[in-house]
Amino acid sequence: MRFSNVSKAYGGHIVFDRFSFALDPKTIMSVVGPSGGGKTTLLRLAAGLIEPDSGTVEKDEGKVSFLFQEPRLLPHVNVWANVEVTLRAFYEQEERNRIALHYLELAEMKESLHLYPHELSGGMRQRVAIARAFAHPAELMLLDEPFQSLDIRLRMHLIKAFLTLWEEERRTTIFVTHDTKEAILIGDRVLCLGDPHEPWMDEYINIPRIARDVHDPALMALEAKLFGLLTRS
Amino acid sequence: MRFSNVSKAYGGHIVFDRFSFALDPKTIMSVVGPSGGGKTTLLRLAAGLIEPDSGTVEKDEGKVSFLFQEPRLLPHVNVWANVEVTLRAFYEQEERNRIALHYLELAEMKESLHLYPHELSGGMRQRVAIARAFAHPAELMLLDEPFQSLDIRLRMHLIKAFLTLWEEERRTTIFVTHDTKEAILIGDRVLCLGDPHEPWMDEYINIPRIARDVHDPALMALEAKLFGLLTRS
Amino acid sequence: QEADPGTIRLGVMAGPTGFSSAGLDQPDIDIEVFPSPNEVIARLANGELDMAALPTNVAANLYNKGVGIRLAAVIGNGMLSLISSKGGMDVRDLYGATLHLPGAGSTPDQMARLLLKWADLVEGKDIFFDYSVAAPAQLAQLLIAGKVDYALLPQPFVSMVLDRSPQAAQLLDVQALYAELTGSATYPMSVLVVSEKFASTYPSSFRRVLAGYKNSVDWVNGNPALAAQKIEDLGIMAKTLAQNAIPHCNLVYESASEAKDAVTFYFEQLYSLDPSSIGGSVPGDELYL
Amino acid sequence: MNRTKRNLILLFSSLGLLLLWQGIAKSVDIPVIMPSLGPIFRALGFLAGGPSFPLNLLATILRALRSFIIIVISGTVLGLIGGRNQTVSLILKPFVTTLKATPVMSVILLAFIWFSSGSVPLFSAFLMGFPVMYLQIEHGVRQLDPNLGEMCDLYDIPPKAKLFYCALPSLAPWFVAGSKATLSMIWKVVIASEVLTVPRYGVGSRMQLAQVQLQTDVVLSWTLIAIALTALGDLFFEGVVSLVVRTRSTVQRRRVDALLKRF
Amino acid sequence: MNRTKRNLILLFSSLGLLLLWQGIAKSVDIPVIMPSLGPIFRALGFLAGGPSFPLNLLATILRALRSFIIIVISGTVLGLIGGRNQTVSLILKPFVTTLKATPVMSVILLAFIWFSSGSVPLFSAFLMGFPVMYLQIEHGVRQLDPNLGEMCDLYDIPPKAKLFYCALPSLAPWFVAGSKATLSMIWKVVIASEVLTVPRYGVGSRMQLAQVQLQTDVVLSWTLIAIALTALGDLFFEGVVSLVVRTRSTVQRRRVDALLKRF
Ligand SMILES: Nc1ncnc2c1ncn2[C@@H]1O[C@H](COP(=O)(O)OP(=O)(O)OP(=O)(O)O)[C@@H](O)[C@H]1O
Ligand SMILES: Nc1ncnc2c1ncn2[C@@H]1O[C@H](COP(=O)(O)OP(=O)(O)OP(=O)(O)O)[C@@H](O)[C@H]1O
Ligand SMILES: [Mg+2]
Ligand SMILES: [Mg+2]
Repeated sequence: MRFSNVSKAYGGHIVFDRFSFALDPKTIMSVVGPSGGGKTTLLRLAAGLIEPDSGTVEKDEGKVSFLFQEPRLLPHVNVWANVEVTLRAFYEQEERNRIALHYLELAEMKESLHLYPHELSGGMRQRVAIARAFAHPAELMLLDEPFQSLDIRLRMHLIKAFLTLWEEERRTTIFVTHDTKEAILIGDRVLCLGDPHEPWMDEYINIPRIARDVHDPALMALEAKLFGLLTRS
Repeated sequence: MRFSNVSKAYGGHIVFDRFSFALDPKTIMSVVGPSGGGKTTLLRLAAGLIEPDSGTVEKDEGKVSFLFQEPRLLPHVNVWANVEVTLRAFYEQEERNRIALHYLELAEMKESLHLYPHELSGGMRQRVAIARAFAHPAELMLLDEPFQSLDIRLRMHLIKAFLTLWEEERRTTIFVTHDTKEAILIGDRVLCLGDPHEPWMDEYINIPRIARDVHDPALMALEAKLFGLLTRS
Repeated sequence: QEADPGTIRLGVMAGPTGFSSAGLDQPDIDIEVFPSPNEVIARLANGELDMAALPTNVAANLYNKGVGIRLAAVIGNGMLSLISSKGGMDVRDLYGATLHLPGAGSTPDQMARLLLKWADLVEGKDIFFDYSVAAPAQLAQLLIAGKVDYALLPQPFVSMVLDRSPQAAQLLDVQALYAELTGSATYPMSVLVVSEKFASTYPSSFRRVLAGYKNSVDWVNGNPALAAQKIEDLGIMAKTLAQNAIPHCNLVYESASEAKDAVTFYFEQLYSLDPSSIGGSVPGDELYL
Repeated sequence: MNRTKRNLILLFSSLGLLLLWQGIAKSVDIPVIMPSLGPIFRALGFLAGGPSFPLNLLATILRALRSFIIIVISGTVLGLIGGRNQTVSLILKPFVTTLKATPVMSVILLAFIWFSSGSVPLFSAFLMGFPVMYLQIEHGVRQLDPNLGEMCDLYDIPPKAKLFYCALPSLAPWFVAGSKATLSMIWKVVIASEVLTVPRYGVGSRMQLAQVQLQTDVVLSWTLIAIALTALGDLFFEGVVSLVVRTRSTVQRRRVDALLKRF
Repeated sequence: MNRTKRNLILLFSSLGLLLLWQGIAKSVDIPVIMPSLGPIFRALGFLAGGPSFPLNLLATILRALRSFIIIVISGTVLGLIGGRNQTVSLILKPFVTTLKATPVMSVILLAFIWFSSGSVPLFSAFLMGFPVMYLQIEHGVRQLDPNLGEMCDLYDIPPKAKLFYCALPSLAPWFVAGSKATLSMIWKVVIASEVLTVPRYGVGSRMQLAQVQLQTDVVLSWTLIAIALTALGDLFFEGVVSLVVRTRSTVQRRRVDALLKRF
């Protein structure tokens, strides 16, 4: 996954201007940045949902799973089918049922399998979207603020589950968040968008994920730096 | 604003069961709780958008402003008109323009007044919704996770702006959030939902808002308690 | 002394039924042309027309339904022909064939049924009727194109088909057959009716109109070219068509009393076929003026 | 609103309509043109008892159903394609515009040449109904939420599943609106063409004869039957829609239950 | 897809349609019924040069427009009410069902009594078109996003603003689909009724006359004119829609600009 001199503008508004970066396979890149800074646009470019105005987006990974910023559930089918239907192309029924159920259980939605999206709370919808994104056998995972509108417990639970899953089967991941702690605890690398031409910050974190601790001075420094970048006006 | 023995169930799922509380006028109540715990339902009951199955919801406050969990913008009009139109019933054109512009500026949306909702990023949509909710001359403000999907700077900026505004003109407010710090820094009282019959926690914070500090031991204890409640399974 | 009736409104249908009114030259008669009998009927029932030229059976039907009209004169006799689109055919070839008729319940349809009855044949077994092309013009078109083998058509479409298609031929002259089978010289196809109220309130104006109408028929028959121009001007039919057809249309003027026997006989035949076609009963003497 | 109240309102407004008719009929007072309710219902009873009544009714129903099915299938399929693919939509445009504009009168002859005479009602119903259905579906497809489509494509949801889980449910309101409008039109066009072409059996054929014989009461009682057919068609359609919705939710629920039992 | 390409595709598919006609006409080879393109276009040129051509055209256009306007207004207003209020919808139901079902033929007589013959096309167009428009709008209203409605009510958005900023834009696709279907039907019904009732001026009247005189080429060139009218109606409609959308966005943009300049 590599962006080379990618430019993208909407109307007169330039979001990216000859922007480049290369993503190391099978790593997680956290992306933070101001609202309207182009995080979603970056994911959409990576997924191939939009074309850059100029420059190229190269991608070695095949299938993509995308956790959109809004849940984007199918309104006319229940929670269960919302996840199961995305697995049809890949697994036999038996396998499919097992996988879908597994991820929905992980997202603590097992009690609500029969509910329709409009019967869910905001957080529950987000959880279904998470289960769907995690269940998909993708080589590239694009996650746009996956843990928003979840309560603390679920958030911690899902982050742990995500990391466990990820260690089991490593997939190239871009993880967009507004939470600097999350960005630092999860990413192998943290990219802070803000300038159309180059990131405000782009740092690798070389501490193994399990050994990371918010009180580690290196990480605290990094967080402080990020915080500083994101709070300057 | 007072809930007396309010019960509400969806299908077989009981959200509230003879639930009561009274809201002190011109104060802010923070509401936290697990996802699917009934926070949005509580706001909808308070707004009169749904009726309780039994029990009563009494309300002395007149006009209500509701920041929904999703932005709910009018898709066919631009940012500017999305806010301006909600003021038509209350102000003359001149006044209306001034107020709408003021709040949109506050939400840092002045550059994007002419954009349509589908041209906005997730956070920008949320900011328009915030401007709309704040601009509305309501006596009761119901805010459902107002600061979600905003970056840190905006979040801090908007919280400060909100509190300043609020001090200028106090309005009864229910403030739903997943962030325990936010809940404690903003609320005069923190309610933690979780049990249909009674809240898990319901504490008043008697420290003046300006004097609050996250490092204050009382507040730290409160946050730890909340954190404990919200992270137990 | 009779009051002035004002404008006398005469309704005619587009087509040969209206031909004979072309020579009416009295300034206080307002001729209105309607495309179908329905509109004429509605206006008659409504009292918006004083007189109208109508198919004979429609007059009986209206009378039996309680619309206050009287039969003033017969203005057109039979003018139907059975045509085949290919030459060298014989009446016997009709056996087992499909005969196209312009409109169920129309005079051609009734005549075809009468002939069938007299010949002891059964529709649906010995011969098949097809009404799917209701407009006589379209039927004529199909005959010319050879897409339809047999049809029973009124003038001026008969002459039109015979003129335009070299193969087409007349198989049967319905009038001649009718005369042969019944002994009655011909059958009245169109009549002039008058609203009862008009006839009784303005008897002298009414007589004047009738006299004018008689002259008009003579004039039309005698001057087809001039009449055709007038017919086109009135919007009854195009000049070229009308001019050729006038000689074949059997336009006549027979007062009610002269025609009464032939008309009653015709009604009796229709009654025997289907009482509803003339409104349930053969009208008595009161119909005739 | 509960069922009883709904039915009561319906009953009263139907009665109101009948009373309105009766009032106008009494004041016009020309039975050949506008008979009052008495004769109409008498005629209705009489013709409903006649031997060929079921045959006439059935013939019209079959014609309407056949053209309805043809229109719904062709309109939906082409609408789906045309809505997604602008080139196809542009290619179809002259045909649809022509269909929309060609007066039935001027194609009856062509219909006669190409088809048997009994097919003219079918053909004209197609000409009138197809554009309605097609445009409806094409429009509906254009209104589909592109976000959901994006999601389906990204997650490789197979075309069949995409159709049944995403596209069709979103198109359902357009499909239902189109089908109802089409069906309502078809009844009318079929009967009108029967009046014009008088096939051996058919409600319109009977109407035509009654009209020529000035039996307005008979014409109107056939009209009442046509109205009843339309109302039944509507009811049936609403029934099918609510059945489909309920079945779908039951099936989904059952599958979830079965699954929870096993795992 | 750019404009030129669109127009090219349209041109080619229209040409294809003409070629199809020519092919069939040549193979059928019966000019009385299916003349080839040559005579049709000759007749077209001839009649377009005739003195009463504009009168006939205008008469038909006015009839179509009048009934279109009546239908669009009444269908939209009643549809808006019926979609929101189930009681009203139920009360209207028998009337709409009756309209939907009543064969035009059996009301033409009534129309003759109540209206002058020039109004019969108007009346029948209303009967055919109204249910389409009404059902469309009623359906559209039922599909409105209840979340947005809730928002509008809660924020006390005045009814007028709610209509123009929320309801109408969401209803627009339904309105457009309904109007297009209605307009397409109106052309046909108006011309068909003109053929039946032959008012003094009108495309249908001229068709009827040409048909009686077996001038099939003239009939078909009038048909071509009818098709052109329909196509123009469509174009006009699409133009209006895109104009409204563009105007709305320009107006909104201007107001923002003016505002930014002042504050
Ligand atoms: N319309 C509805 N139909 C059925 N069930 C509903 C409906 N609305 C809410 N519920 C159920 O009510 C419960 C509470 O929902 P609510 O939206 O109040 O949760 P919440 O506390 O706001 O959660 P979150 O933090 O995820 O937004 C959930 O279990 C949800 O499934
Ligand atoms: N379809 C579009 N049309 C016009 N402008 C757009 C469109 N999509 C995005 N933009 C603009 O591009 C910019 C970047 O948007 P993007 O959604 O990438 O931001 P983001 O970083 O995801 O923000 P957030 O954190 O608020 O979601 C914004 O200024 C937005 O207005
Ligand atoms: Mg975003
Ligand atoms: Mg909620």
